[in-house]
Amino acid sequence: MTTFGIYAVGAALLLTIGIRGALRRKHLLRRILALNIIGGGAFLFLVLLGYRESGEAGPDPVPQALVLTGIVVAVSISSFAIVIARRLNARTGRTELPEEGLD
Amino acid sequence: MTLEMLFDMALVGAVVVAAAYAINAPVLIAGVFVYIVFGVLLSLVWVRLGAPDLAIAEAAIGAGITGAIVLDAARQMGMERRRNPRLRRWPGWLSWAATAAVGVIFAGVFLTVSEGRGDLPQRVQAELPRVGVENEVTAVLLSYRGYDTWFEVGVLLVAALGVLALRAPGESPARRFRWDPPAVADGAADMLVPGGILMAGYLLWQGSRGPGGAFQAGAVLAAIAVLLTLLGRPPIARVSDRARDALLVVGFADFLLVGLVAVTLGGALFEYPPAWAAPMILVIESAVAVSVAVTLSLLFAAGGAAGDASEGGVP
Amino acid sequence: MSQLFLGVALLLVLLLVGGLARVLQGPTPHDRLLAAQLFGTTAIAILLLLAESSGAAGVLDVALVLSLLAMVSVVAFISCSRGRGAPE
Amino acid sequence: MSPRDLATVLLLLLAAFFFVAGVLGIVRFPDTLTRLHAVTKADNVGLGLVVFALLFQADSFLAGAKLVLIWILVLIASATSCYLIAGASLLDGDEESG
Repeated sequence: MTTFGIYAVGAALLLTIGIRGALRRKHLLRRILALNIIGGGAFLFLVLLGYRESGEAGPDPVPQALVLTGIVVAVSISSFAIVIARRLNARTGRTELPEEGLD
Repeated sequence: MTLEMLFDMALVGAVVVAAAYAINAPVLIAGVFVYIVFGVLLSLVWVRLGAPDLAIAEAAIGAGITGAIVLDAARQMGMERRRNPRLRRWPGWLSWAATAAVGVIFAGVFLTVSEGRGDLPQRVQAELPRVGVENEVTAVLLSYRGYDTWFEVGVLLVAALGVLALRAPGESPARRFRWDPPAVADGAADMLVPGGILMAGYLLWQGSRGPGGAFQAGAVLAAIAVLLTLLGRPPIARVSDRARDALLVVGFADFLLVGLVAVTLGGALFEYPPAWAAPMILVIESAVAVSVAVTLSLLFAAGGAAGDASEGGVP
Repeated sequence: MSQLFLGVALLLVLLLVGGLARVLQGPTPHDRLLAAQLFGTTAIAILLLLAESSGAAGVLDVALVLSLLAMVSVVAFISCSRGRGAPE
Repeated sequence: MSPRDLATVLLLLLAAFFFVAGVLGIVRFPDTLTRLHAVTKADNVGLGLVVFALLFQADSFLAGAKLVLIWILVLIASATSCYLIAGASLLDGDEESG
């Protein structure tokens, strides 16, 4: 297994764990954490695409730049989501979304 | 099997275990702590993959901003709660089968993609002299893909406006953390704050040559502001609302302005003339760093929920 | 020499995974917090070793940022659980 | 092996010992305050030894100064955090053994 393979499997696992968590957990904070873990998996794979095992040219800077903007956007959007969840909690005492019609 | 590979496997294993714990820990606050550790581990991964720019940003955001935001939210939303309910739309075996299928598909697809073989790195290298910076990531961010980064600064602005719009009536950051921090904490902060400001300046200046840049500098500044907010002296409360709004917008506006200057000098938007590129990029980066710092610290400082102050002291 | 650095770094990663048990067990939030604090220091040590073994630029800066901000999460937890809701 | 390398190896092994002790302590010790004690050993001594070990390999004054600075910052942060955690833990009276 190559270095690329090790991290690629890691990215796949992060995406899977995150998707499962986001779909199965009810607590909103956990769901937001799960979304961030999905983001981490996606970022990992993107950076990996620019990784060069060897060679004179260093790692590809383009995916790195994209992921850098991604990290900053992810933190701002997830803190916005957390504020919404906290307002819901303060208004209704809920920590979960209501689920009418789903059961 | 080399030692490098063993290390990479252990690191990936640690990241995956941390991710699984963060979501599935029985007690919410345990999951939140493990999530903070997850961020730190991810920055180790960026170091291993040759992306120190990302590692610095992840470290500053993960250790300084995300941690404070999620801990504050967990306090409000039941940090000691043990029940960790899950949706039970599907029977257990079916959901596990679906999970395994998703995992296999992702792993299969990722593994068929071989390492990038494009010539992008060479092309980035070839154009560097015309951009005026030596750090390739900074060049991509501010020059080659100026639109992306400009809009990203716009996304930050939108998030900040959203948080401000959702603010509880009468809530001010100055009122959120009212306690008597021990003198030790204040003293340590007095030593760390100048260090942080220095570090941000260094990262901003360094960004044209090595790892660093506007986002890293802004994130470090924001983390320092978060620390001060936690200790009951939020920097954001020291400026008027109008000044705060101006600081929020300055990155977005300045980016566009410099881009338009490039147009008047005969290029396309964000196509800086080579002779002027280096100072123009530094001007953009300085303004963006300020806006990132104010936005990220505001996301924490103004992120409290309505009625927080009346909730009583029992967590 | 660089193999030794990497070996010690590997040991530290494994220790970190083992220590996660304390974050999960608690029993009090302070125990969990303490473990998280230890992981911050461990990560800084790993970064120093990686910086030396790879010689890549900027790795020390990552460690510098982490050490500057090592206190923030702890202060956040303590002030969130203790500093709130003081009567007006 | 030059004397400098030898010093690095010995100091690193000692550092590894302190980190192992710290983690063992945090997993095995019975209550918050004893665990705190274990953590501070790993924090301050373990990282300090790593820094000293690497100082023997530092190739420029700047890199060495950065290493020492990192250690000093961790000392400040660790002392403060442990003080805060100990204080909060005593105030909460959470002495239930784990």
